[in-house]
Amino acid sequence: EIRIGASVSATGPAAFLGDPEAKTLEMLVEQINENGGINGEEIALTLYDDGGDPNKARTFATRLIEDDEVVAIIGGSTTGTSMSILSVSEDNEIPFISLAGAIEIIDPVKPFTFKTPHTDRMACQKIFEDMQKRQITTIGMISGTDGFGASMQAQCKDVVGEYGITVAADETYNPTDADMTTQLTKIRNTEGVQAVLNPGFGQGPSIVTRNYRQLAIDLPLYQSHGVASDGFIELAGAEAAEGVRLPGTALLIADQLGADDPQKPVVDAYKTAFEEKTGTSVGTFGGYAHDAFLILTDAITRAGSAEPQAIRDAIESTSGLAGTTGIYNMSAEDHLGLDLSAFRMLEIKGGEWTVVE
Amino acid sequence: MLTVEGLRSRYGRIEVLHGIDLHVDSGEIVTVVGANGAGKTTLLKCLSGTQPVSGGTITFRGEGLTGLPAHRRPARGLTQSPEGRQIFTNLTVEENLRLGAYLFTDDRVEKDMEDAFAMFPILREKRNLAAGGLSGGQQQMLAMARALMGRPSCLLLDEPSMGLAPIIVQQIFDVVSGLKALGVTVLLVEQNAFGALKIADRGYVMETGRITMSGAAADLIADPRIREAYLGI
Amino acid sequence: MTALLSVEGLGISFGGLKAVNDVSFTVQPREITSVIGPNGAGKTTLFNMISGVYQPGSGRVVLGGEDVTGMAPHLLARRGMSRTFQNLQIFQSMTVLENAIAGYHLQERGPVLADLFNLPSSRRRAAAAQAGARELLARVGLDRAAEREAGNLSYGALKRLEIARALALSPKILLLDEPAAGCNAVETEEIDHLIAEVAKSGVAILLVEHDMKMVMRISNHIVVLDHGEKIAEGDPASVSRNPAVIAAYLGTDAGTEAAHADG
Amino acid sequence: MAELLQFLFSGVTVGAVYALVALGFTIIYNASDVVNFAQGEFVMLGGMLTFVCHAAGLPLPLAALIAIVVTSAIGVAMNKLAIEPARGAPVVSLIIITIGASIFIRGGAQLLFGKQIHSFPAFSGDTPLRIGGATILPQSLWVIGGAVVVFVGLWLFFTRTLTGRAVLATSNNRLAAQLVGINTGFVMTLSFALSAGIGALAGVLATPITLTSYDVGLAFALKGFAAAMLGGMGNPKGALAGGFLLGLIEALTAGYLSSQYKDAAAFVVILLVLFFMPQGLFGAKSTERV
Amino acid sequence: MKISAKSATLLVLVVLVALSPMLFPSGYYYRVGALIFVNAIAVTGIVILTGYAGQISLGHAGFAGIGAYACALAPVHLGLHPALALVLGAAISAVLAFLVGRPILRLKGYYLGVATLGFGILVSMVLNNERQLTGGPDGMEVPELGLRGLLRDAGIDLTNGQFWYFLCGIILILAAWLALNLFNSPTGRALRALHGSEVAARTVGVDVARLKLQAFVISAVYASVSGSLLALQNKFITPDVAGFMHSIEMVTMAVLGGVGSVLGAIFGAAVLTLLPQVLTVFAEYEQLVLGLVMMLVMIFLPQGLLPSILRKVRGKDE
Ligand SMILES: Nc1ncnc2c1ncn2[C@@H]1O[C@H](COP(=O)(O)OP(=O)(O)OP(=O)(O)O)[C@@H](O)[C@H]1O
Ligand SMILES: Nc1ncnc2c1ncn2[C@@H]1O[C@H](COP(=O)(O)OP(=O)(O)OP(=O)(O)O)[C@@H](O)[C@H]1O
Ligand SMILES: [Mg+2]
Ligand SMILES: [Mg+2]
Repeated sequence: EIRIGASVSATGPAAFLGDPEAKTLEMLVEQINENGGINGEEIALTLYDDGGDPNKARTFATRLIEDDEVVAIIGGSTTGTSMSILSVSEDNEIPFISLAGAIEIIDPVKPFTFKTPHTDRMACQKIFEDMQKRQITTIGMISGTDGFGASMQAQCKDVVGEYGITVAADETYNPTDADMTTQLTKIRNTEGVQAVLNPGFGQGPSIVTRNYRQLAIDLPLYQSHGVASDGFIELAGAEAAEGVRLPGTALLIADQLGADDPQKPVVDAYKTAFEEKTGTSVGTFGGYAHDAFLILTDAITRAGSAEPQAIRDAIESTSGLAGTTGIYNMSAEDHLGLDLSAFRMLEIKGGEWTVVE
Repeated sequence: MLTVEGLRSRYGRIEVLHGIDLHVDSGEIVTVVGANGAGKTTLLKCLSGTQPVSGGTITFRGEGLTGLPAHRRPARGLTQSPEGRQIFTNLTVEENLRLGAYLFTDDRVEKDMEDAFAMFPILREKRNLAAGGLSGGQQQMLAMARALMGRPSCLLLDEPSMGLAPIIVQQIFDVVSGLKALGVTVLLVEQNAFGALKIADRGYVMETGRITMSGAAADLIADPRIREAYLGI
Repeated sequence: MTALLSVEGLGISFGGLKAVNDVSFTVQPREITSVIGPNGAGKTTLFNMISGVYQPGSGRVVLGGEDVTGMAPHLLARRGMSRTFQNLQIFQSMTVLENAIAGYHLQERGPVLADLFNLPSSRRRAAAAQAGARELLARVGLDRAAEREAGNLSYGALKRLEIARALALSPKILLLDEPAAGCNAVETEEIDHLIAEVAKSGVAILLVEHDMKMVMRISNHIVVLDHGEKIAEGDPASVSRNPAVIAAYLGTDAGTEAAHADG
Repeated sequence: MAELLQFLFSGVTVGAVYALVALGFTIIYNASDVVNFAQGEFVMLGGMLTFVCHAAGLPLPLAALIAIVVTSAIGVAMNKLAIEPARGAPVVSLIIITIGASIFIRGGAQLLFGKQIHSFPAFSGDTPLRIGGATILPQSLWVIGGAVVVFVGLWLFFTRTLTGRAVLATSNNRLAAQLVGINTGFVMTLSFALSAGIGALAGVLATPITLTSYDVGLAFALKGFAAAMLGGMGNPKGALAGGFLLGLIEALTAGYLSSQYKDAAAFVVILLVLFFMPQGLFGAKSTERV
Repeated sequence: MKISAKSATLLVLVVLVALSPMLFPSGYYYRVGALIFVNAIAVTGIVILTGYAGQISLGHAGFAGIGAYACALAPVHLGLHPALALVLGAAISAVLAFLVGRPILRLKGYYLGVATLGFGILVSMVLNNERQLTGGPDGMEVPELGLRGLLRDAGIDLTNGQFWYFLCGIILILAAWLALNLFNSPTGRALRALHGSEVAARTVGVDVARLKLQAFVISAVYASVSGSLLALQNKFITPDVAGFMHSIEMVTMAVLGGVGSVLGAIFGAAVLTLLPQVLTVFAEYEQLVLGLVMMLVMIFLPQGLLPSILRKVRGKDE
């Protein structure tokens, strides 16, 4: 038996991330055990819900390592919880794969810490690349004040200059706000704004999108990968969401992937299984957990051992591994292993995701 | 009309009524006198149902009251004017009186209210003011008036004369005597034992949770022990 | 003779009602000055203004030569004023003893840090207060109830506890609002003696009470209020014979009773 | 001008939601002096149950009705099972019970309904109304109308009916209430039913705008509580005014100062108001003589 | 010899802190123990404010936030040793409590509740929004306290978990000792008196405004120290520490355990800290059970766990 631990935010303000992650991990463990486990050993998953509270996450990390004696940890749905877990896992030399966005988690590189999601920065870069192509030079931003939104807002403002774009209006909303017409009106009335970018997750972006339509703003609207799932279209309404662009992963366009796409098999398999099991549509975040688990099991298989040190070494040598998010190539300098190509710029047309090219 | 047998009651583990026996006949005024802490208030609270009974029985008009919640007793005709007045401080004087007649919706409510105002004219003056702003004595009058609004057939009065000016004390005792004429039965707890015994038919003396003496009011007034211990004469 | 307390033209209104209007009188040390009057005459309100619970609308309160009009109660307490309440104000969840000790606050208070660290100075202050409090409880007959939770006492007992707490301040002037309410004739007499004794020890006493026997027996001086105004003032004998007072307040019965006690 | 108008529209829309939640607080508070921190969960249940029933194929009005009735029943159950057995407990203990109830209801909703965010169609479509260059959604008018209607109803209830006064009497002095024959148990049951019903109504009206999920209750409770305190707890007038005021402050701050600190501005205003009016705008000063 | 409630409480605490480790099967239990102690320190402050003085605060996490971020920021920006940063945080909290307390402590009941709530929210909003300084919602790292190394040099080699367990345990005992001293001291009595009746307290000479402020400041320092210890222990801190939920948690712990008594409140902190750890076995049902437990305790033990249990044991049931 190989003991693996996980601490995700299955409830609380980040449940939007943690819930699909928890479900994904449980499902994958079940699948792998049905197929005889890894190297003939079953996997025992201990999964805790840290509710998005970094303090709890640290306690659970301690518990996983000291009490449950796991050989590796997946989790940390948010940056805060990930940072809390990693300081424990590094101390105890247990490999940890984070599911959170911030670049600080793996930069500077820490020996036992890895992560699967692209960084916020990459999402920003992808979006700005697209804007550049459309000759957009002045934008307005409206960001959620939750960790996800705030972090991406900062990263975007950090790299925006590299694309010759200026942020002329910079507004925020709280994750529980009910109406964003005020902020959007301000952005609309700002001189020269050619497009609007909305980093955020949860219901905020849906409301922004609806208010956008209510105010009949006819500038391009960009959302973040935080809302990359079918649920977003449903909530915002296909009509309001028409034309919205965002950087997404292969998961959302599984049926549009070419037969030769290396990600196709893994994306298809995950999507079918998840949607069948939970009755809800797949999203980016569940995909992160899927990839973390994939990287971990792949590493254990290759290492032929369930020793933490061996697993760590094997993870670091992951190469060409196709996940739902992208193709992972880890190295001693890069504990993420994704590049920009993992993101695809998507646009909602007629209530469906389409690839912009 | 009201019969109490072997009544016991306790606060927590401390028993303060150790088996009280008393009865009040229809149309009678009966008074209970006793020192501070004797248990008079506790007795009345047991009767009105706001204090749990741990033993004995209370029979009112031939029916046991045990287990009947406090709020259903006024409907049976048993009404209390409690110690410490317990008025609705945030409501107006008039609202207090109307709530006194909470169980009735007929026209008599208005008439009763007029009667109450006639009895205590100051209440009419203050009818639209919050009762909490009344002076102590005015509140006491309100408590009495509110109890009368409930059209009791048996009225439990806990120190109705407390804090009242002598002239009003007189009036209160007159009112209580007048109730007798209307056929209302009264159980009166008073520190003004002299005044109470003067208008009462019978009296009980209570000491540390027990009835130690009882008899016709006139006899009690004359009893030297009572005169010394309670009347201070 | 200089008065300890003098009230000069004091007045206050509540939404148009002149609850107290232009009332003046003085209170001497060692004397018991009673304020009587019908219900709602403004006696308690007068107390509330003198003791700083209400801000007077007009007039002055002078205590020991100092103008203390509208001064906060805790500052008045430091200047030797203490009072009881008509509507009991007991520290319900504290023990009877602790209630009495609270009366010693001014003597026992000290730097909060000393209290936090339980320094000897803090312990000394507390111990002194406790000894005093026990004595006082004995004086009002509550020593046996010292360790009980105050909220569990009967009404009459609470009245006496309030008096004990007020005495704990070793006041120069003591305001008593109906101290005998809820006590029978015999108990009233005990309170009587207590008050007289306190007055004799040099304290000025201002008393509100409806028990005319008591008032007439122990007062040196009586002020009569009606509808917020002073309608009479004088010694017990003259006041109890005053027809205006009898009409407004005493009624015939009590009037004779009072005169009887007086005679 | 159009800009200001748009901010105002945004303010009253959000304010009406706050007002509805705040109005829900008043009844239970008036009956028991307890601020029911589970009030937000009633709002959540209103939205969630309507969604579930609607998704199951029921017409929207029927779904909403069911949601309100079921939520009222849950309110009554909460009173019977959790509040009434604790009668006589200190108010803080009762508050902790309501917090416990709110966690419990949230936990239950999470199990039953999952963690997805949901919504249902607006009652009168999504086509915005244009007024003076600004736009407002028809659903906003529903919410505003709902707040006003509930306010008028409550106001009449408390000032014109004997039952309304019995509710006030119960919180003012429970013992005395029993002595005049008020069934205080029933008053509490009624209060919880009404409060929960109003909460659910808020959820039904607001969800097409705010969306709903199992955990929206807390935010509603917090804002509703703040609004009710700003206006003066217990007074329907205060709840209405407090709600709208809070919404407007937020919108205008976001519009003219900083969207980041709009909630901060709201609380600064509350602190300022309380500094000068310690009972809120319309709160009754309790008259307790000494 | 009759042993006073104070000595009994302290004795129980010392024994528990010292002997519990003998039952610990793994290092994880030290972590939970340390967390209990950290929470208990804040909750002891609530006992002083709410239990003694009867004032509600729904924003005390704000002070915990100040304590926590002082330890994160002061070493970096001011070059202070983290232990001194803790002291600095406590001082800032005290000053802030003094300034804020003045105007808002005039308010009563829920109005004080909403005002303190506002204060807490303002603090957490600043921590969330001033990203350059605080790292925003993602939080920031906190420097190592460094004391453990010193101890090791002195020959006492503790694991990280053990170190924090004993450090927080000792500070808790100290905090409890102070609070217990206060209870029966003149100041404590005055606080409890104003809780009972403000007017009466005033007329016996209690400067009510000043005493409330003292209680508020002291409890703020408790919360601040608790926040600092949490930050130093976790070596990473997010604005959650100052959040509304944390404030509510403090009050809940105190009331659940028995807000009138120090030991009760500490017991409450222990129960509510342990509960989520135990409830992990219920997975999905965790919230449901947590809410249920809270309700049941308050229904059946309305005075709080410990006081109600003690009452039952002594037979003074009510
Ligand atoms: N709530 C309570 N908890 C505990 N003990 C109580 C409580 N109320 C009263 N007692 C005790 O019960 C006894 C009887 O009190 P009760 O109030 O019935 O006396 P009483 O005869 O009405 O006295 P008084 O004339 O002073 O009003 C007293 O010893 C009192 O201390
Ligand atoms: N806070 C207040 N609000 C409104 N009216 C008040 C207030 N305080 C006092 N009053 C009014 O002022 C008048 C005087 O009241 P006060 O309590 O001083 O009377 P009192 O002489 O003490 O009467 P009692 O003998 O009945 O105690 C009363 O009519 C009362 O209603
Ligand atoms: Mg009595
Ligand atoms: Mg008076």
